[in-house]
Amino acid sequence: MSTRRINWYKYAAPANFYPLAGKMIPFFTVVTVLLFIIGLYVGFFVAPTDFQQGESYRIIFIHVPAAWMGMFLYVLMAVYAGLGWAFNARLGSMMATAISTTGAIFTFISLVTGSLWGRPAWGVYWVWDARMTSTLILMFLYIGFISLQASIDDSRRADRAGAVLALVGLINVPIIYFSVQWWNTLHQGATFTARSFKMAPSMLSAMLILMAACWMYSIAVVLVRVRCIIREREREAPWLAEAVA
Amino acid sequence: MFGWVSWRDLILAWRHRADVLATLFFFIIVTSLFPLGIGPEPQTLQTIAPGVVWVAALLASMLSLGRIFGNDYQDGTLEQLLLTPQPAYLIVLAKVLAHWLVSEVPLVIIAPVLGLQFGLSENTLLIVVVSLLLGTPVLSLIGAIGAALTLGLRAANVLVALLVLPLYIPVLIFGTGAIQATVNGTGTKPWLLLLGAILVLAFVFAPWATSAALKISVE
Amino acid sequence: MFGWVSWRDLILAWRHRADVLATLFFFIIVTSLFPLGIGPEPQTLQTIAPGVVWVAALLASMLSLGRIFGNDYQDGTLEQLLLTPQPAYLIVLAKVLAHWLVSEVPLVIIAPVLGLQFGLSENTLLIVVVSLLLGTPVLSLIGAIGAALTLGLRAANVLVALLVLPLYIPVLIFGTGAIQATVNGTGTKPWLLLLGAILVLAFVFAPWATSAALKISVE
Amino acid sequence: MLEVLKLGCIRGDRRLFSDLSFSATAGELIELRGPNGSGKTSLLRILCGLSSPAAGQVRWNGKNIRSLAEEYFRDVAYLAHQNAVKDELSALENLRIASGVAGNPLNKAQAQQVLERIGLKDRQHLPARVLSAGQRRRLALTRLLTSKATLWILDEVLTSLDDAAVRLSRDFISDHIKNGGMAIVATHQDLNLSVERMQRIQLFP
Amino acid sequence: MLEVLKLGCIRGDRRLFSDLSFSATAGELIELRGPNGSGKTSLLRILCGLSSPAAGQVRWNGKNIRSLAEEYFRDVAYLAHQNAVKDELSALENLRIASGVAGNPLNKAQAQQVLERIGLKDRQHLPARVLSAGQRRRLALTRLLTSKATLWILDEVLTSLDDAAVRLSRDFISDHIKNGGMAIVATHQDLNLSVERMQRIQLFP
Ligand code: HEM
Ligand SMILES: Nc1ncnc2c1ncn2[C@@H]1O[C@H](COP(=O)(O)OP(=O)(O)OP(=O)(O)O)[C@@H](O)[C@H]1O
Ligand SMILES: Nc1ncnc2c1ncn2[C@@H]1O[C@H](COP(=O)(O)OP(=O)(O)OP(=O)(O)O)[C@@H](O)[C@H]1O
Ligand SMILES: [Mg+2]
Ligand SMILES: [Mg+2]
Repeated sequence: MSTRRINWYKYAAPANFYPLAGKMIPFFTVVTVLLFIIGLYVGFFVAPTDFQQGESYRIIFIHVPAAWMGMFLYVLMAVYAGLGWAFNARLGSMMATAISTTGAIFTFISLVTGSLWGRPAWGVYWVWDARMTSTLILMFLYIGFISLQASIDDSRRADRAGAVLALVGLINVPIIYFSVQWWNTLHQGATFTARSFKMAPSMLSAMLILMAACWMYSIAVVLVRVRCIIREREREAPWLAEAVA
Repeated sequence: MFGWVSWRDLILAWRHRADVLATLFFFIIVTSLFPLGIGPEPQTLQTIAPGVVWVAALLASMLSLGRIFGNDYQDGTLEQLLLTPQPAYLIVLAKVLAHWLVSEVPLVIIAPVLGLQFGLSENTLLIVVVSLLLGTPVLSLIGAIGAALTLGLRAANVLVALLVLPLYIPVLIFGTGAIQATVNGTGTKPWLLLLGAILVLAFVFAPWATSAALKISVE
Repeated sequence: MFGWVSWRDLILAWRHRADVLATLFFFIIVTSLFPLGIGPEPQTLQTIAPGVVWVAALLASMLSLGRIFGNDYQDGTLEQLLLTPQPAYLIVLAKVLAHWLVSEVPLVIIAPVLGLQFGLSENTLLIVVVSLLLGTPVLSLIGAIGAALTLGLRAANVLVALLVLPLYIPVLIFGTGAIQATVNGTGTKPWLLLLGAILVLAFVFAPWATSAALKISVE
Repeated sequence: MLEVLKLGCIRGDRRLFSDLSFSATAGELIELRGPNGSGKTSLLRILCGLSSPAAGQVRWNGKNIRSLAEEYFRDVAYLAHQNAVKDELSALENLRIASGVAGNPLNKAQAQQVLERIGLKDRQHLPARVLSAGQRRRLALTRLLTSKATLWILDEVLTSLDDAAVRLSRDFISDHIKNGGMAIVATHQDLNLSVERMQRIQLFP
Repeated sequence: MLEVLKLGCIRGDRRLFSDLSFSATAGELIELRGPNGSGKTSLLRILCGLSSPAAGQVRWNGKNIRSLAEEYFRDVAYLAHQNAVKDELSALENLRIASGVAGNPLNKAQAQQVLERIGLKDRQHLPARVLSAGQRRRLALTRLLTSKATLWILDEVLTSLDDAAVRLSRDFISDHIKNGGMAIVATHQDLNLSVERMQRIQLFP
């Protein structure tokens, strides 16, 4: 236990984390690529064609993992930001900043793929369905976080302000989610509801594999990004010159 | 000292009653723009009335957020306020209270008149007022967080919109939900209870987050 | 020197691209609030779409008005600009141009996507873009007058709304008129011609009024 | 008693000062000197708890000011580069409200007395917006006159003041110190105060 | 040549000055003194055409400045209480854009030279927001160094400046005057300029 603790503190320092991340990135990249290849293969060649939607349903293999990642990463981001703020751990805040972009991108992908899917499935690009609406709001929360950090130059202030916003957002995410749910059911407006369809096992496994691929991808990208941020912020630190050289 | 802070903000607002009226007129104008942009059909107007009134209230309250801390920040009085021997939580609460009294209460009072323009019944108008009474303090409380976070940033008023509007959404949904439930004759009470619950939550957490944000912005 | 002034404002905007994006997202968020307030029924949404898009554009452009002169006024650079050896008319025009490029053009570009969310047809979307292209410069030109008049007043952003929104109304009516005419299949052209006429008028008179207002505000 | 222990301050890529230690006791004046940008304002803001240092700590009567929080503020008065004067309030209102908020409410007569002392009596009902630069600075100074704080932290007090006002501020700073207060003053102009115990801290660019 | 004829200024219910006449020719310094609130700033703003007098007129080379409008501004540089520095631009950009807008564009090397002269070379890429009070004032001073104006109107130039910067500003004000310029300087601190022709105008409260 005590050794782990020491490790934890050790790697919470950017100087020690930087080389560690450098070592981890290749591993996660390789795993990501492998999982994507397998997942896409299963998804596009093994899984059967849907009897109602034809081939267009295969968007699900991108759409669903992206949607889930968008949500997970928000929570993760808030947790890191909160840790960074509470314990004055720069690395935590840097991780939060790094995650925010990745999370926003996934959310965006799920919005876009969802819309593109909507066209063949429902005949329109967009309906104000509860799940879609709350994803859209999640996107706004990400954008708020990113814009706020972007408009503050002092990185220390940006970190803390971002943390407050992310935490406030975190309390709000469930509230928003349920409110949108109730809004949609009570208005009785939506004529389209996501048709629940039973998945063939191969579909399910493709989706799970791609889900894992997205996780690995996120880790790899976040590590790369965090290294960039460390380089940017600690450019004066002597250890960095050694590490880069 | 709590009293002094609220009192101070109220005097400042009174000195600038034109601004306060301006928020009110903004509310009125925005709600009136819709019939112009959408067309005069009574049926459509009645359907969109709750949404329009609430969205206009959201926007009006958001526009006035800059006033909670902005001027005090620029002329250095905010620093001085934070240096007074009292918890920042109370200072924030006092200022939010003043903001609510000055910028939101007038909206609540005028809202029924606007509702009449959209052809809402008296019964519905009552619920419009009640829902606004419960919801607008939340707007001030949550808005203060955004206002504090964006202090001193350029184009803070746009940024604050970006931060705060998504957080306002539950209030919007429950507020309009209450009104629509009255129109449709389904139960209004659950919606109002939800609004009340959010109010309590916001009351407990928001000033705390705001004072954290203020300290960050002033540093 | 005309170039320098625009260039300066563009650099400032670029330094704060986050703010520019914020205006854009404000536009997106406000349009999204309406379905949340009104309900997800596609039929209703389609009816209110032109009104919502235009009102949101009005509000977004109005929110960013503060940026035209506000910061320059506060830090004293506006005085210095007026003390340069060139007509104030040109300075105003240069700053309005920069404002339009930075705050309005992005709205025009994103508007079709929002139209899609409201279920508008492709043909209609084209008219949405054209009407916005003709109307938004007017918003900047007229808005500048309001921005100049309210310089240095507290809560200027609310006051400016009050001054400027009524002046925006013709643009709103013609802009939404053009879109609705397309939806209904009646003639779009007269509406667009009207918008064009307003644009010419605004181009000639607004910068002049603005520079007069600036001199008053700075005194 | 104020103790500053191994304080360090970093702004961006610049180390303004490090390992700065000193202490001040009742009746002591600390004059802070240094060229433009050497970190005087930054130091003062750390001392009054508005920003946090990169290293070291500030102690007040033996306790870290971070943990004292509001309690510390009871004992501190800070005069910044900015005047913290509300443009739309009159001089009188500015004074009364500022002291009310700070916990020392004044009645009208008391407030007028203070304004008279600082030379703003005939301006008392004008909105602060129309006051001249020096009059605004004088108004900011009234916050010191009415505060009960022991520790005064003053950043460039004499800015915009005319000779009469300069003399006046010298007088009441030395009065404060003679009455057992402490003051930390950052300045470019010579203060020429006649106090018994005085330290000079020099910052370097 | 600047002529001021029977100028009067009223602010609210207060007559700040009246029947004020003086004139300045090439190579002349005018020092404007007066206690806080005596109307120095008000006078300077009238002189540079930003506000209009209650009575009298200001003439530049024989013509009323009201009728000259922009032409007059070519010959005037005004340094106010406020620095007119854009917080979000770097020092370098502030300088280059300010002089570009004023009609004297500088290339990067020239601008850097100016910044070096004023002692901001190593701060040139920082956003002006993070500069200290004195550094911001120095940045404002660069506008004078790069302007081609004959008439300098300076309000409280030395505010926030440290000794080195004070000496520097003295030098370049006297240089300007020796080269046939004029300057009108409102100040509370003594300028001690060594110029041949100098008038002192005293305003009374
Ligand atoms: C948190 C966000 C989201 C999650 C977790 C999610 C998840 C899913 C899942 C599991 C399915 C397939 C199973 C089912 O039909 O129930 C699905 C289908 C679909 N989703 Fe999403 N989604 C999300 C957001 C979106 C968004 C933002 C859009 C549109 C922009 C969208 C558009 C669609 C469409 C068109 C389908 C196909 C429905 C059908 O088969 O009829 N989804 N989504
Ligand atoms: N982000 C940053 N990067 C680099 N330097 C910075 C940054 N922020 C502030 N600085 C520098 O830190 C210093 C802050 O100085 P401070 O305001 O404390 O000076 P001061 O001694 O009060 O000066 P003055 O006499 O001019 O008021 C300045 O030199 C400024 O340029
Ligand atoms: N509306 C008004 N009513 C009465 N007096 C006014 C009004 N507006 C301005 N004043 C007075 O006019 C004077 C303006 O002075 P000005 O700013 O020109 O002074 P100054 O000589 O520059 O002083 P300082 O040395 O403090 O900068 C002040 O005394 C101010 O109180
Ligand atoms: Mg300083
Ligand atoms: Mg003055």
